[in-house]
Amino acid sequence: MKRLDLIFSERELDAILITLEKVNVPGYTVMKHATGRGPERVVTEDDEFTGLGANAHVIVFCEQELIDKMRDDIRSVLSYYGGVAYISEATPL
Amino acid sequence: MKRLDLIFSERELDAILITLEKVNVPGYTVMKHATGRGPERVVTEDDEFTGLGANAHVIVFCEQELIDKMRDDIRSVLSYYGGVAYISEATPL
Amino acid sequence: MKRLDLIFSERELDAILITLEKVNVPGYTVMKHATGRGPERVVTEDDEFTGLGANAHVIVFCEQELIDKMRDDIRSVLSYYGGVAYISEATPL
Amino acid sequence: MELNPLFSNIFAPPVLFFLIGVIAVFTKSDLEIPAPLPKLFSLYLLLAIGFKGGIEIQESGILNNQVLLTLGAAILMSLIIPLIGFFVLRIKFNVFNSAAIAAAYGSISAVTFISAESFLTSQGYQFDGYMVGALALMESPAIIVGLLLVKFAAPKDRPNSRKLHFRSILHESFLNGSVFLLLGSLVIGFLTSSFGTEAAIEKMKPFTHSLFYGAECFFLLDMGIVAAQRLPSLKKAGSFLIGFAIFMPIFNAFMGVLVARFLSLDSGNALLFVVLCASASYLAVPAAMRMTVPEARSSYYISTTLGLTFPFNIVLGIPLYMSLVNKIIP
Amino acid sequence: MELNPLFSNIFAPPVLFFLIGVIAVFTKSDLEIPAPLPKLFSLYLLLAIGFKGGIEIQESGILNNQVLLTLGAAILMSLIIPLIGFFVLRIKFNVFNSAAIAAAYGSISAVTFISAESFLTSQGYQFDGYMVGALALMESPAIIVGLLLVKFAAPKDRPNSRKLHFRSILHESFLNGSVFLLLGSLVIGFLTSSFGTEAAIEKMKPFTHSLFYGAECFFLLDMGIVAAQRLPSLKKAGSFLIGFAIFMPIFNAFMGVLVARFLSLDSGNALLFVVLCASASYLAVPAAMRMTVPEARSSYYISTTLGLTFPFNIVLGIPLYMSLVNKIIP
Amino acid sequence: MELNPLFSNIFAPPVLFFLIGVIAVFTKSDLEIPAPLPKLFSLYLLLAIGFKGGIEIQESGILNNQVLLTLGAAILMSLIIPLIGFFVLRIKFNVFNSAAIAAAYGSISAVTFISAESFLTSQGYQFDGYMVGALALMESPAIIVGLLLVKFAAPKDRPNSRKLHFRSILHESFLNGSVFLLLGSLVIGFLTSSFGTEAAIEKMKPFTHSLFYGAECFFLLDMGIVAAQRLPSLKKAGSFLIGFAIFMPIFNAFMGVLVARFLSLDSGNALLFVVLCASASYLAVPAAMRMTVPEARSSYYISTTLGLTFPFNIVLGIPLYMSLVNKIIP
Ligand SMILES: Nc1ncnc2c1ncn2[C@@H]1O[C@H](COP(=O)(O)O)[C@@H](O)[C@H]1O
Ligand SMILES: Nc1ncnc2c1ncn2[C@@H]1O[C@H](COP(=O)(O)O)[C@@H](O)[C@H]1O
Ligand SMILES: Nc1ncnc2c1ncn2[C@@H]1O[C@H](COP(=O)(O)O)[C@@H](O)[C@H]1O
Ligand code: NA
Ligand code: NA
Ligand code: NA
Repeated sequence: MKRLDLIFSERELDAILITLEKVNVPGYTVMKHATGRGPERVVTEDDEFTGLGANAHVIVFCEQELIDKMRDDIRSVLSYYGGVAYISEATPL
Repeated sequence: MKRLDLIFSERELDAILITLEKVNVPGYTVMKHATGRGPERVVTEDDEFTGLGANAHVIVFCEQELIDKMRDDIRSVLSYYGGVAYISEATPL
Repeated sequence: MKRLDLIFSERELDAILITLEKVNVPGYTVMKHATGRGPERVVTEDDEFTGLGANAHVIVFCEQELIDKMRDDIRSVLSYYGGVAYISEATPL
Repeated sequence: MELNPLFSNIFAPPVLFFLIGVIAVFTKSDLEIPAPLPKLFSLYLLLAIGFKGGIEIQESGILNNQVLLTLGAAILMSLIIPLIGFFVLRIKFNVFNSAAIAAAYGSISAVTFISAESFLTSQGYQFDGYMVGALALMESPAIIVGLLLVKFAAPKDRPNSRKLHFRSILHESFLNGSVFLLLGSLVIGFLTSSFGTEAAIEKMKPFTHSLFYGAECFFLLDMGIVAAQRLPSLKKAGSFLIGFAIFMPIFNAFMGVLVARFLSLDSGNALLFVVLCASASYLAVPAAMRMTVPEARSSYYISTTLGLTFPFNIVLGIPLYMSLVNKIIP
Repeated sequence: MELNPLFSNIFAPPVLFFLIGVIAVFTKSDLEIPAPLPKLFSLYLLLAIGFKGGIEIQESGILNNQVLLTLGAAILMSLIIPLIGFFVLRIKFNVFNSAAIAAAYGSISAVTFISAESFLTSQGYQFDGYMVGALALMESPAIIVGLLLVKFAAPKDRPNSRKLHFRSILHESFLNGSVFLLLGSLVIGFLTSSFGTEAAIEKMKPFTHSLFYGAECFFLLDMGIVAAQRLPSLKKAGSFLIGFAIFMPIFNAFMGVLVARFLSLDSGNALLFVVLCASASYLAVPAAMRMTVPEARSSYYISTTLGLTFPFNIVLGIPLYMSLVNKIIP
Repeated sequence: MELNPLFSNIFAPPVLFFLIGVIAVFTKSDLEIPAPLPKLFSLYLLLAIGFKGGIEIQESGILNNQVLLTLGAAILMSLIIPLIGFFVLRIKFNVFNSAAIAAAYGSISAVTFISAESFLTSQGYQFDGYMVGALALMESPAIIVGLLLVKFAAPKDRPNSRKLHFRSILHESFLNGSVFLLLGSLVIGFLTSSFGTEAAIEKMKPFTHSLFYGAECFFLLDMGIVAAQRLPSLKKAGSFLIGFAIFMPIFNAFMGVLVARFLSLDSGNALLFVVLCASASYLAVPAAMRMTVPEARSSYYISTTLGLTFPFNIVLGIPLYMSLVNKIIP
């Protein structure tokens, strides 16, 4: 099994979840209110005040095959709006 | 060293922590307010309003041996109440 | 690529971020309000009341080389104030 | 301007705020009241309603036959309603879901009660403080009935760890946070009024009394958002449950009004009694059920009570029940 | 003690709380108002200002020529200001950034408006409730102009998914949470005042009226913290933008005062009109722009409006505009 | 009904709410006030108490010998108490823990002070606004003493980075968020009262004055929960610390009452002075100590001050100190 970590702006959460549902992932977990900095050195803060929104960290445990299916969709969202996606190995307990 | 990721409903947090303490894990980290969806397609929201509670994401860095000791206890909680548990490799810095 | 997970008290967040910036990491993600317990069996709670502060969980995706550069700085902070740091493998999507 | 009660209820600020909350969701506005702000208002309302009720109970003197009878009848209703609901629901649902949904309808919704009080005030009716006692007493028994139904009617192969002990049933029923806060504040109001100084009560009033109506509006704005978000999952739940969420409250209201007549309550108290019967819990009961009966689908009992029964009662139910009361109570 | 308006503005509690928020950041105090508490106050202020405005509009009777003309002029200003701003900003910035910043200055800041109201009250000026209508009407048009500027002036190679549809432009403009809450509360105030009971309005007052000033102070404390935190990134943005953040409001105020004179507004309403022109949005517009024009750098439009224009208006601008009004309005 | 002070203190709403918070934890109710709602109330109380105090100081005229002497004595007490505490604690604890705990007892608890004010009001005693000045002045010196004790008494092998510089000692003492907000609000109250309009103060009152008592109750409910949660870790800390948490406040109260007599304070002010001496900080000091003396175990200083000294003072201490004052002050 793989573990896919996606980190991107909360505003794109719906778009990403739709992408995940399209390939029928077995499940996902979302953690909001993440903050951070990306390669363009823009610091995203949890600035609810202005409504700009913080980052979301989405974790998906699934098969490689599903990841291959959604790769293009996810990349297209992240390349336009920013964010990162990394895959690692994971074994069910 | 291993990294154990547990994601399950906040309501079962005490039960899981007791399980962890029973085998004397060196430590653990808990992140609450996680939301998500599982294989039964029920979306867990951070719906504090109704008091149903969101998910908790627990991370444990420990030896494989400890994981083996607590496997059954954790599985029995997760299989009844839902939730996922995955193991991956991790090296101390 | 590597994934570096740092977990430590929120109060040391600025010090850690300065360390990360010093070696010019490509980015990082911070999740606050994490709670947990370490090897000294002190439970850190999200006790905003007393202003003691919870833990922060920082994730950095970067090259091994950068991790080597910041190892000493991070270790010196964590060994004095507590906290853990683990490295694992990660592949960009 | 003189309006008929239904119309005038819709133009009351709390109902209007509820409606713009609903509209915000339907028009996909990104208006949201982030957690835990709704919790602040729900804690506040429970504290204030309990404290005020405690004072009024003390002032009116509780040892009165009609009061005791009314409180007894309230408890009785919260035991009977879930039983009836359970048998209706078993037509379509398994034991777990039936018990959990039924328990919610036996218990009460404090915000519906508050709205009924506001409605009565705006219509010029009197009502008594001890009805808050009825509110407090009706929260727990329905939970107990629900859990007992599971205990005795559920298939015998539940995992062992899940055996319900009476101890834990009582714990869930009486020590749920919102039940506890309401009861605790009631006791505090009573004690302050009995042994405290008049000045202390006066100093509480700006917080517990003056602010109440505005806070109610703010909270109902959020309730509108939450209720409307629940509607889609109610549609998925099917028409049987949708029908149940409308007709069960009306049926319960009907029973309630007959009991109220039998108790010779006057119109104001009768409406409150009816509303307690007709309303369903979306706080204490769901929390208790999710904990002790995880086999029940939480979306069923949440979306019926919160997505349909609550809005129905707030907007249409209360004036409807009022006209029922006016018909049946002489 | 009699003070000149500038001085007396600085010693008003809201401004003082704003300033200690700023000082907290500059002295590196760890004073902070954690999320979502500021949101509670910002929601509250929008709700209260809308509700109060709705009542006053209803009471004063809206169908009056001067009122309609003023509201029309307000909308016009919120269309013209972003156009002017856009051409100024294009000197240094690309289409995306120029449009986003310009839109912010066309729109308004409710808290600046509130501060101006407090200032007028403390100085003994009268003003009318319908100016809240102008406030509400000026939020959206500037967003529309900003998005249209992007639509027509932007390079043609934006990714397809990003094509702006009129539907989504309208959605962003009118259904933004804070616009929606302000408009909704305005309508509720109007309806309550028209069809509701007098008692209902009275019961709202402790929440919407009495508490208002204190809540404003609390919120401005947070605004001081947030504004001061923005200053460093404004320095990075360069002196052109810093100049823009000061001179654009003054220029807009000047246009505003001429229009106000043309409309024969009296001094109080004129100041509010001027403040609407001179203030810039840090809520509705940034949220809309970040969503629909992600190419614009959010730090540009946030740090100018929040880090400089807002403090300038609150502390110096309002008394300055008042003296302008007193000079130009007979 | 006339009650003796102890009894009547227990039936005051703030104390009752504190007690139901405690009971909620002991009965394992899931009542909780989620973060950051307690912070809202703690910020509010500091702001309101500072603002009110600032007004009263300005109104009473500060340049008065007794006032200056009292403030000086307050500062002195907050320097002496931690020194005494330190030597007592060194019997059992290392330098780091001793200094951190001692600092907490030299500093003050604003909520205990507020409770004492409520107690005085309910008992019909007078007290003066300048005592809030004493409250504000006693927060920081104890932190300084604590850090100096660590600086000079600690083993010489602390990591270099941890060398305490006077600059950072002063920063921790005076710019801690809660100290800053209290002082800032005090200054604002003073300035508003000096240079602002009467109307501004009147408009603040519903927020800072009317709401105060209710907010105090709400906050004490949470304090009850938090305090009770701390008790188990106090048990672990051992009987020496438990004894210290009870007897140190009583000893400090005794010193305080003698000083108050020497200063010829009247009963109301004397009680407040005594309560400042007897109370211990669970906000500013712990935050400063955790940052600068991480070697000290935070559970020690948190659980003693919050888990035992605070409840003791709130429930029993205040009426006890009152009778002490009545005995010793003529
Ligand atoms: N190398 C990285 N490691 C961890 N998080 C990252 C990294 N790069 C970007 N992020 C996260 O992704 C978010 C969006 O980045 P950006 O693409 O710059 O908009 C940042 O705010 C970070 O939270
Ligand atoms: N495949 C998955 N990947 C990531 N998180 C998951 C996955 N499956 C379940 N979860 C998380 O586990 C929670 C409980 O799942 P469930 O077993 O359906 O109750 C969900 O709400 C998710 O947060
Ligand atoms: N073995 C572990 N696994 C996961 N998290 C840990 C572990 N050890 C420590 N932590 C986290 O690091 C924090 C600081 O630990 P400490 O070094 O004891 O102060 C704890 O509160 C935990 O959140
Ligand atoms: Na019911
Ligand atoms: Na403007
Ligand atoms: Na003290």
